[in-house]
Amino acid sequence: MLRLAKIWRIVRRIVREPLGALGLGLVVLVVLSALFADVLASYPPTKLSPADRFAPASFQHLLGTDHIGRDLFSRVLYGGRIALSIALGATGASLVIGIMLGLIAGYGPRWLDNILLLVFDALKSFPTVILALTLVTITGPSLMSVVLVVVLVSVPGYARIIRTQTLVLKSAEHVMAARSMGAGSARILTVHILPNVIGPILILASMDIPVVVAIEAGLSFLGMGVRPPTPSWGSILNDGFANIRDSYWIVVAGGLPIILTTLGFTFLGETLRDLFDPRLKGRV
Amino acid sequence: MSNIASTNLSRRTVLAGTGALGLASLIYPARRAQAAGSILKVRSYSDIQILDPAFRLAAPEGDITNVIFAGLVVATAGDKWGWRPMAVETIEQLDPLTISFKLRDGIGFTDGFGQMTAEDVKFSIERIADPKNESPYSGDWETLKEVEVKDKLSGLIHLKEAFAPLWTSTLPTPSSTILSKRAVTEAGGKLGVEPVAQSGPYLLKEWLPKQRTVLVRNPDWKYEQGGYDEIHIHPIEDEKTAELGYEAGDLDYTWTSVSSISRLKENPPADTTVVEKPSLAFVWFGMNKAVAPFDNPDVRRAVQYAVDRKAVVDAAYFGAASTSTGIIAPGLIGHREKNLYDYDPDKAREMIEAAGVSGQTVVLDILNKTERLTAAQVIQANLQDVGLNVEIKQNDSGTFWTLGSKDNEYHKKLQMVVQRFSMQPDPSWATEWFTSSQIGTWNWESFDSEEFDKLVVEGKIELDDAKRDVMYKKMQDLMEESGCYVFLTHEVAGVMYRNSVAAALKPNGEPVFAEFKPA
Amino acid sequence: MLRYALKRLGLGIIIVSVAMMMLFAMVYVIPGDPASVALGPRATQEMVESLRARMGLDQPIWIQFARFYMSAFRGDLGTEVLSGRPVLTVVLEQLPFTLTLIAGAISWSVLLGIPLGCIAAVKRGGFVDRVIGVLSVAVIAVPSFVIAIYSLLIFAVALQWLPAIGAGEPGNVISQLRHLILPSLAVGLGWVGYIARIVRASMLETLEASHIRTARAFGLTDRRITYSYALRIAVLPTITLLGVGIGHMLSSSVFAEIVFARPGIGKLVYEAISVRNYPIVTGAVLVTTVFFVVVNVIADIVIGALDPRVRASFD
Amino acid sequence: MTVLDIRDLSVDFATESGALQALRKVSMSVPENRIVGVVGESGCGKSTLINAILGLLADNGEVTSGEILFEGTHDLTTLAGTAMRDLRGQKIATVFQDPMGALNPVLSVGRQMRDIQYRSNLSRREKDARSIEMLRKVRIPDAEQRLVQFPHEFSGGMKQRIAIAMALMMEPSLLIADEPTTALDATLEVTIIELLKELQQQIGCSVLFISHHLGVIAELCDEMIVMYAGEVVESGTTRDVFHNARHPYTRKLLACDPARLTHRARRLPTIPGTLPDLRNRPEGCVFQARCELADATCSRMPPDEEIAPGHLARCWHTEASVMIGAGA
Amino acid sequence: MSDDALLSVADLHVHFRVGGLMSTLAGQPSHIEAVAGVSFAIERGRTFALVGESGSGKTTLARAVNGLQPASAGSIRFEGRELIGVPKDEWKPIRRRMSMMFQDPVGSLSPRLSVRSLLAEPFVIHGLSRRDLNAEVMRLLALVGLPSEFADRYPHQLSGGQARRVGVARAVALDPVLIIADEPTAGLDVSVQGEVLNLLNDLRDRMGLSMLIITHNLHVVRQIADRMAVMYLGRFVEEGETEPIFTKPHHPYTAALLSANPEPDPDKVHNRIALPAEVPSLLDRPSGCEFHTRCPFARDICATVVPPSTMVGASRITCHFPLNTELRLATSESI
Repeated sequence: MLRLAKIWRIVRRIVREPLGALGLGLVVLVVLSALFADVLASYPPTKLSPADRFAPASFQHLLGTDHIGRDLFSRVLYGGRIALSIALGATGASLVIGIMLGLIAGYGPRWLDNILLLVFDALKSFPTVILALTLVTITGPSLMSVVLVVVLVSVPGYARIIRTQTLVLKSAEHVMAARSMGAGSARILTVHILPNVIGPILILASMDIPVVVAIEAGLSFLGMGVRPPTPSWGSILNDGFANIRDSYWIVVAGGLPIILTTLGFTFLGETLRDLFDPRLKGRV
Repeated sequence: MSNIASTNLSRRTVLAGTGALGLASLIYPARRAQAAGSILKVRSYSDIQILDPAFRLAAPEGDITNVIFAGLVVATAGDKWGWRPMAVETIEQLDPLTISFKLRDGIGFTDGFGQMTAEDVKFSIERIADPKNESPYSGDWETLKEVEVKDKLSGLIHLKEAFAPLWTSTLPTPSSTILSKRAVTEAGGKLGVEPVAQSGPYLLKEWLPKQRTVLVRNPDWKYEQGGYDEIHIHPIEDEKTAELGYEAGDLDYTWTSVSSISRLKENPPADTTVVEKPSLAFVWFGMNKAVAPFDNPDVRRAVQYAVDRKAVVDAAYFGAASTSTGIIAPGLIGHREKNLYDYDPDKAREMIEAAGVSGQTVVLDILNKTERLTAAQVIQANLQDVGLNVEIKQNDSGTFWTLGSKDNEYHKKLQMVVQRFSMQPDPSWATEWFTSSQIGTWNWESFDSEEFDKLVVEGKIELDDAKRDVMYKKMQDLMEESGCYVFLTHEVAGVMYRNSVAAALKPNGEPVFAEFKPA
Repeated sequence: MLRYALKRLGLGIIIVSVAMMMLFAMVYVIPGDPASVALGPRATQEMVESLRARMGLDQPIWIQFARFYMSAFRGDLGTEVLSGRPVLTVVLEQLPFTLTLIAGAISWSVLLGIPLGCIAAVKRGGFVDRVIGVLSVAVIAVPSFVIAIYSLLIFAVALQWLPAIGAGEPGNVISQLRHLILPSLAVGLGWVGYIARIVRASMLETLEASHIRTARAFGLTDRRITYSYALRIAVLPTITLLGVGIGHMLSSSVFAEIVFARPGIGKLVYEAISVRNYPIVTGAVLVTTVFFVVVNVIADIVIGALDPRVRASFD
Repeated sequence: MTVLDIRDLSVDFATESGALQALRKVSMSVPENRIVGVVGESGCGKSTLINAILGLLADNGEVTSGEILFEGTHDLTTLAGTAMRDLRGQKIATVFQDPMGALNPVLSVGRQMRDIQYRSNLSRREKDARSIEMLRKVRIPDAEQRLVQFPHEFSGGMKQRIAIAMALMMEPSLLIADEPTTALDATLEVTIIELLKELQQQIGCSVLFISHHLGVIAELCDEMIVMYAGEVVESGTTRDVFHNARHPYTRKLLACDPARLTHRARRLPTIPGTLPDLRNRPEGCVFQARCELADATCSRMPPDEEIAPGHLARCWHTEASVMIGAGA
Repeated sequence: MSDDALLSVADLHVHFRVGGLMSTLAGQPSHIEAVAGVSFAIERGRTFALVGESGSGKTTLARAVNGLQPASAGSIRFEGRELIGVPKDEWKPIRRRMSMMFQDPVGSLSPRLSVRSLLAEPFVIHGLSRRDLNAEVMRLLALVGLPSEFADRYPHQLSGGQARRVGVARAVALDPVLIIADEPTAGLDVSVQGEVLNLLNDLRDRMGLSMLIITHNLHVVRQIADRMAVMYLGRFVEEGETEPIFTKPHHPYTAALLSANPEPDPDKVHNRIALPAEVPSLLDRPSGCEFHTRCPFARDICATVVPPSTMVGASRITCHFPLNTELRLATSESI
């Protein structure tokens, strides 16, 4: 009960900011439409109907159809599920791994810190796409591969931020105080460090969700995204690019949800950041 | 994708990956008349890596070597497959095992390598044929005995056995290109990316990797003149990019993606001719009889009934291509009139049910190309309809072409595949990959038929067209009878060029640079 | 300073080594055999074996890596087996195109991003600030390949203002610049947003610093305080961001190079991976990681030059 | 003449939970050539007072009443931006508490000292000469060489001297020193205080010196005001206030200072209770909640009782208050 | 050191590593000695104060005693047990007997924990959670004079003085015998300082605690400490009973510190010992007497010869020419 009241208070604070309200609205819209895709969609997302291909937007097909006559509106709705599950799954996994590695690097012995930093830097020095291509070539295109790519790409960033903050907190007085009382490393990390570093990173992660959607779209564009006929926004875009000359609406159908989701999460993340952690303003 | 193989290698070209990006992309020169007066700007689907005809990697290289080096004969443009003499004044088959030739007197090599002689012919052809040289094209001359030099300009080509594809897919390809013996020897037996001793109507003037290759008219070439002073060849892998580049006016000529043809025809860019060419390529949907559940002939047959080939081809090629009856395209010896098994979902459903595989999930491997994906998705829907779940696995070209290789553990798991091979205009090119000895190499369906194997050997040495026709039809019957194959299409090739260009195309749409002219 | 640079470079060499080790490990497990891919269907087993030997693929992976690394130190990245051209030459041929692309992208982002960020910070909370804020987020949000596609469609195909494909006439600077505009915009537009936002944020932060209050208390003009005192500090994070951003731009350039059929490292690697042309992949990735590391060292040094505090901590 | 004369100044801040009255009817003056100390504990409104004088109140701050007369003519509360800016640095100079953050870290000290002379017509070289002269005055060794150095290359004490040099460079008529020694060690603190005193005499300016350190005020200042919860509770000459404090808060504050205890005490004196909530000021005396003399009268606003000429205490019980803290 | 001393520290050294391989190769020292040979003892029930300016090593010394900072040499005996070399996992019971308070009253409380959790933490850490934690929390709040509703507040909702009380409550939660308090009054207004010092004095009397106080505030020392030591560059320059040191400082540095304290009396005539120059860097310690660069009384010998540690009166000092030994009057004597 208390929690609900707290969440409601936070929501009210977010909604007070115009951009926050817009962001929250968009996110809610995307999440709901993904959740209720089966209710809202009038066609199965993978149903082929070559006879209806390249139909422009109409009442039958709100966003038109693609090159094999699939209803784009339905695909966009179901694509939301894919995008959100990749975004949440991959971001969640990256967070867990990144936080763990960051805590280890920041609090653990120096040599381990050095090794981890080296690995992070090495990973970071690969251009993302090349890392992604190499990985997807190894694992074959699939939802898991996309998640793996995202994890590899984002873990170093999270881990580094957590590490830096852990290093700072390691010598903070409240941590010293806990140590002086005899608290072990596990307690210090979980009780005294983690709660103080996790807020900013969660906000940053919410702002990374659109990046994940973009990575998925980019891999699909290179034919290395999720497996067909899975309706992902990236693969809709890819189909759209192939037919952009005469059927612009396919690219619009694929691009619009990406842009809206990105804007939604970014605005929401920013509002949260400004409300709860103004210190973070310095980073994008 | 297609690739038309301008050489034997066509398949390998596809394999090589660049090819995988698409037939659509061969070099299709086009010129934009007003733009540069006498400059033709064309697109090729891959950049050059090596300009030695004996080691060329992909069709775009063959298209270039065909104009900067003189071959004995060269393929001509037109709606029928044909050839004309290039380096030779005369060439004729004296008997099944002997061909005589006489070179034109006056073909010179650049860079001071003198005049082309019969000695150079002997050197060039034997170089390709000799297995020691590891030319991937040695098969083009697989029955060569030797080349006999009679005098400075004439000689005889002696074969060990009759070789039916000689006049269709060996001589009119870069495999008959004549290089300077001295130049090649001095270069260490192999030419690199900078050609020496060029001898054709055009010379390679400049190569900027991944940017363009510039050909200029060879002032010393005395015979059939090219239509342009310069030809600029831009390597553009992605066919959609090439189409957009064409529309933006950066190209005069390009091969289009198959999926665009019908829409481009309906609504062509300004001042443009869009043509559709029948392709030699063949696309099929295969099942590996070595792997369950396709080890059961009834399941294979059921799938043959289950696939709505018309719908598959229609969806994948946007109505531009029609279904095929086999692997040998119309117009060639051995083309079949009709299929043995076709769409009958009710029968299929019964057989699947009877075989007890209903509800199983099978994996369909494809190359990550739009058309293949669409085809696979329709097949997926078709099979779903009769009770089989299909998981589509897209592979990049590097992975795809090794899926069925016996070096790759995956070949033991490979269940279904949508495949596309391309070929030279001789039926022997289509069939040789399906022999039992090719299992674990290119025969991914594990199709094995002694009769088929025997016919493949006989078909190559039989010179009588009528007899060959019967043999090759039989071979395709055997394939379809096995249940391993669902023949889909021969595709079409789409080409567009400015109306200011008179494009010179082989029957399958491949360009003949030397014959392009301003309209 | 020099010592710091050397130290950073030393660390850079280690980072590059680790990165290359990872790459070798990854390449090793990629399915597909480059030799048989290269030779095609008619290759005999003997031909494949001999090519594998020539490519060094018959050796265990660590020997392959050690060999690669030893010769890389001598500046030899091996030869491309099929064409026989030195890998270094092939890579360096492509490098300038990617460099100009990235330079173009950086120009967009700096020339537009910094002024926009400044304006937003100065007009904090106002209408202009909001508009810049929303636009920044919007351009960050759109994937670069979508921008590439649309700009190609609009400016090259529909309007025909700018060329669609290639890198321009060799030797013709105007033509090359014209060919650079759209691809670099595609790569750089998102960064305009990033830079604008980070400049705004660090401007606001700097403007609250106590030395700015001191400057005000001494009666310095707002203009001088904003553009001379605050901006100098506020642009520092931009440099770090751009240093790290080079990696992202290299990624975006793959798309831009594909869509605009432009030569460049990104496309080179993309194609090389798909045909398992490992010497090119390893060579190009080596060159880009070295480039990335060097750029970041330079970024740090530039920051040092601009920020004496950092300079002091170098020693 | 009075350099600075503040009359009935009140400042409010708009906050999420209502208006916060940071200053209430503050009156004080800084006579020419005198050092006036402002003393008070955290939350007493010292910083707001300075910011109000400098016209640097945060955006949500607003002067709701009163005036700040500078040199008898300009009312700083109504002065336009540029006019205010012309006074700052020229006529009114400031030294802030934090020597680490007060200088721009990326500009050399010489550049910053030159920049603040931007109104002068001197050449660059002459400006630098002036800077060097000032650095010498604050006893920075090797002043010429140090001009090109950056703030981080100086120790905390030196930075504070540079800040003083910069503040006094334009020979202002008023120097505001906001806790300039708080961040420094005791041995440095005394040298800075002595330096300030010496320079003040040399230049002949007035100083408004803010500190929570009674000892420093006692040593340095001629006059002082005591602030509590945004009000001036007592003001007068330093001697009057220290020897004859009449506001209960002042007396308690003085008693609390352990420096006054020369022998070890059983119990140290304290001031029980907490500051009132400034969003919700009590009617009448701000100190009543913590004052043992408080009675019904205290719920009315106390007058500024004149104890002696120039010695004021805002209290109803200035007679009784002498008993407070006597025991300490 | 008497054997019944609760804590006795002998010749303690603490090193910090500075610079990397490169600077070591360049011949720069690779370590600084933050604490360089310090000895003292605290008897049961007594309070010892460490005084020094920033960088003198007093905080490092305190942390070394608590094992938060590894010592590099010397001996620390606590309740008869040698603490140097105690393995990490055996510190826990020791820390139950010896608690520590840190400088920043608010910052030393974990920001996301309520006062209740903060006060319960010592019990949880030491496996005493079977006790009635709520009762313990209430007991502690009462002990430090905070109302019980404070249990549900968070650190940022506390004033400095309140936060300091919570810190004190945590420190005494498990009935330690020694409290190490780093600047217990830093950041507090004078009126609040007294409250905290009174509280500490009370608790010491009621619980029989010993205390080690680290501070730069001499007035605090005088009010609370029985013995004191003055630190300069990581060493003691003067150590002894508090009151005599205040009345008759022997080391010039002590005298300078005492004289540097402005007193709240406008009529006071100041007779200061001014210290020229800046504090030297630990990386580059002066030769001879390390104070000679700033000592107004330095003579030639001071620059070359390290002064011995001698007893002058009840104080142990390190100076060639101690003050107040004969009839020389205190330079700055307060009253």
